Amino acid sequence: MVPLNHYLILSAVLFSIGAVGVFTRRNALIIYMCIELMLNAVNLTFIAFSKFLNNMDGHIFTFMVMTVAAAEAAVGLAIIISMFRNKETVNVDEINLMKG
Amino acid sequence: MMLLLAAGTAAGILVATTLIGPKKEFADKMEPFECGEHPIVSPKLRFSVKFYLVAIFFVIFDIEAVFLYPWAVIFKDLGIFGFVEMMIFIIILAIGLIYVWRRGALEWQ
Amino acid sequence: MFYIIGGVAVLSALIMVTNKKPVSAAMSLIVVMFCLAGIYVILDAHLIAALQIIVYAGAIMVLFLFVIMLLNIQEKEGRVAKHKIFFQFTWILATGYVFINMVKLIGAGDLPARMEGNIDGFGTTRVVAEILFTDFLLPFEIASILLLAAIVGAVILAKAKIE
Amino acid sequence: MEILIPTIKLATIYPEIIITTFAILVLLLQVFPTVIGKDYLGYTSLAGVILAAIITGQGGASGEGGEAIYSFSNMWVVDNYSRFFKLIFLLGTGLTILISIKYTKDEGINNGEYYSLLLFATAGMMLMAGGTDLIVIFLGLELMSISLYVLAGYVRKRLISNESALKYFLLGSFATGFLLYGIALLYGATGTTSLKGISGFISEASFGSPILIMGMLLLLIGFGFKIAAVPFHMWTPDVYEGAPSPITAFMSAGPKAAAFAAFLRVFIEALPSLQGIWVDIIWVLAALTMTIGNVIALVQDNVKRMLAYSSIAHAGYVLVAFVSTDKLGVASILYYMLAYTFMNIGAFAIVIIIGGKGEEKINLKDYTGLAYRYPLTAAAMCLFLLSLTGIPPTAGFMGKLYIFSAAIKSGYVGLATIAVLNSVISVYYYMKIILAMYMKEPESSVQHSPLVFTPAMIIALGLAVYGVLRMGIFPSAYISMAQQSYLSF
Repeated sequence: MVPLNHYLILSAVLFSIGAVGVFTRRNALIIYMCIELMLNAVNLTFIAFSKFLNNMDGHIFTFMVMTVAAAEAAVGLAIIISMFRNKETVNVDEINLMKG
Repeated sequence: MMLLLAAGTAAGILVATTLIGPKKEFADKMEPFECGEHPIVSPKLRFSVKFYLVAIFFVIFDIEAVFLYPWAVIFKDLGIFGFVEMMIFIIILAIGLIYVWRRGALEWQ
Repeated sequence: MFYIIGGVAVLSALIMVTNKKPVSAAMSLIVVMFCLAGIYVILDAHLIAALQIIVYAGAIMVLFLFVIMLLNIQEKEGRVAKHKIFFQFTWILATGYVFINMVKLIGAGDLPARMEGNIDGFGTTRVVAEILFTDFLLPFEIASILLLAAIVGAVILAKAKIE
Repeated sequence: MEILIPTIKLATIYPEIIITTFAILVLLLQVFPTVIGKDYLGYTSLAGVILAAIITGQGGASGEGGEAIYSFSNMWVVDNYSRFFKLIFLLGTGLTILISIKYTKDEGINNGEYYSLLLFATAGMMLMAGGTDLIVIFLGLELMSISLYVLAGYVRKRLISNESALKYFLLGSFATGFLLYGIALLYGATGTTSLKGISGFISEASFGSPILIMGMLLLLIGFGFKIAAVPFHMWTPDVYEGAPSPITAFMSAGPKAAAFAAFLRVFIEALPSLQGIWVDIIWVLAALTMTIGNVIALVQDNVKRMLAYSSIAHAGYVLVAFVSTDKLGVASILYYMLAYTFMNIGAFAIVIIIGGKGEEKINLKDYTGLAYRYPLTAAAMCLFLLSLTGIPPTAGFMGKLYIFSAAIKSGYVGLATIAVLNSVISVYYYMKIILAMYMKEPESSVQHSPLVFTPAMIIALGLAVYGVLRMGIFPSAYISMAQQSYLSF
């Protein structure tokens, strides 16, 4: 049986990859993909704990996290679309009219 | 064990072809194939937003369906309480559907 | 078995972050999703594994590919201005370092007492359903309102003309 | 096997049900051509807010005894604490609706979805305030944030509105990622997600295992993003400036209070025994937030951006009260939040009036000589700014006094002095506006279009002015209400 720690390490690594990705990438879409990756890493932590704590709350929480991620994806991509409609770029660098 | 073997051979062959196979990448060869003529329009054509809107509705109502799966499993034991609970869920999302439909987001022409 | 899948997941996550073309980044994210579904099966979370594939790999990634296609993004990652590279490089180091020892910390932590006994049918839908529709009634209804708000929001922002 | 059906006390969530039904009602009215014209949608949503406020005010299920009533398998509570916060949210939303009725007509975004999303955001906030389980708090937070992402980017043709929505979305969901990871680790360490369960587990178990501390830190980061404490405040100025003004007013009052409500409840109810750790962190956060918020505000000339930084500074002041986790501290936070809602939304109302169509006139120079042309508006703006600084007769002064006394009583004299110093700094940049209004002559070069006052706007301003003065001059009623509403569990 693989001890719990390994699952936690895997999810922490995925989470860190996602977080680093959010800071280094400039394409808004890929930034959101990295955030989606982070949410998946959190789901993995929930399921790992739920298995080792032997109670089912973890599954319910993952259920809810998935619906939230889907709703957020729908809204977020709609924002990116409306952004693209005005200005033909998705790069976060070029989107800084309001520096100050 | 069998799985490893199968995966191994498949990967092996793949790697072999990429390594050994002749690779000449000159412009014509890399263009998307259009029966010999040079492609006129770039294949990545832009398509309008309504395709995207339908994708969103698919995602949202897919989640609704996902909530129905566990409900169907224990429908009998829940009795009236479970039924009312799910009806509230369905009605709220039906309102979403009515809104979208009346708002004209579903037109296709 | 877990180590293989875990390794593939980490690898494809790395590919996704460092990848130039958005489409292949989305593809590698889908690979990550499938690996995670595999891990959930190892953890006997069958319902969640099936869900992960249906919801994440199925719906959300389709949305991503749609948007990538829609926006027809060709431009490559432009070369970053000089000082920006330095700034980003230190940034990567900083967050990488913070998270690595986070990983160590989490890995080392002692674990709460493991409650004995295994609920029969640990990950099956029936057990999940029982809890979901009885104890967790309030989150269930809030989820429906959340989806309604998401639909309204998406329509307003994405629809071509709003009178 | 039979499944036990939990007893549901529906009465406990009447206010939320009302707000949601009104949101849906406004949505359907927008879509179906009905007798109510399009421009009355604002008033229907206002009716919903008032009705919900009455129900919350009169105690709903918890009766006058004020003791907490748990329901929904103890995930939901109706106690004085949550009722007080709900009144603050409803007040904020009501004022925002009043302000935005004229604004939405000018900007051409006068469709029902605007109001229904506003009501969805309020429902999300109320869920955050009343939830005693991490799941309910998380879902409420998400419902609120999603509605706000869309509202921030509502004026589609204006590029900065889009840009602020994108920034708010990216950083908001990034913060949610951290918050979730914190919740996951807390769940792992203690086995439950209910706040009571967590505190029970920690008190008897050995002192925090590394997972618990890590989870708490991540939770702190997630909430830090939401209340725009300094290390995580980068998104605030851009989003506040880009979003339409009524939404900025709403964002600076409602969601900030909701984030504080959940932040307070989680840290005081669930993690009391880890106090040693998080009190010092919050001490640092408070000091940083106040100083940086005030200092940057000094250099701003765009009034909206200045108010954004001042709202960061005010988050710092509330963190000062957070440090003293005793009864007085919590009561002072409640009081300050109510005062803050009044004065902040009032100030933004004036910014909207002067901003005019398309919101181009929001720089300092547009306020020059306002007193000569519109003495009443200038006086109201002056009152709000004085209250934001904390000058005696206003609610802001009482709020700050209350917070500083709570901080000093629990021994954080150092922090209180920093806070007082910051108030002095803030005097300067608020005075800049007042001076511009009163001292400088209106330059003829800048053409001033006549300011339009709609009845709704006048009611909003009147309410805000009344609130600021009422809480400033005879605050006893509100203080006792706040005192009674400390976390009674």
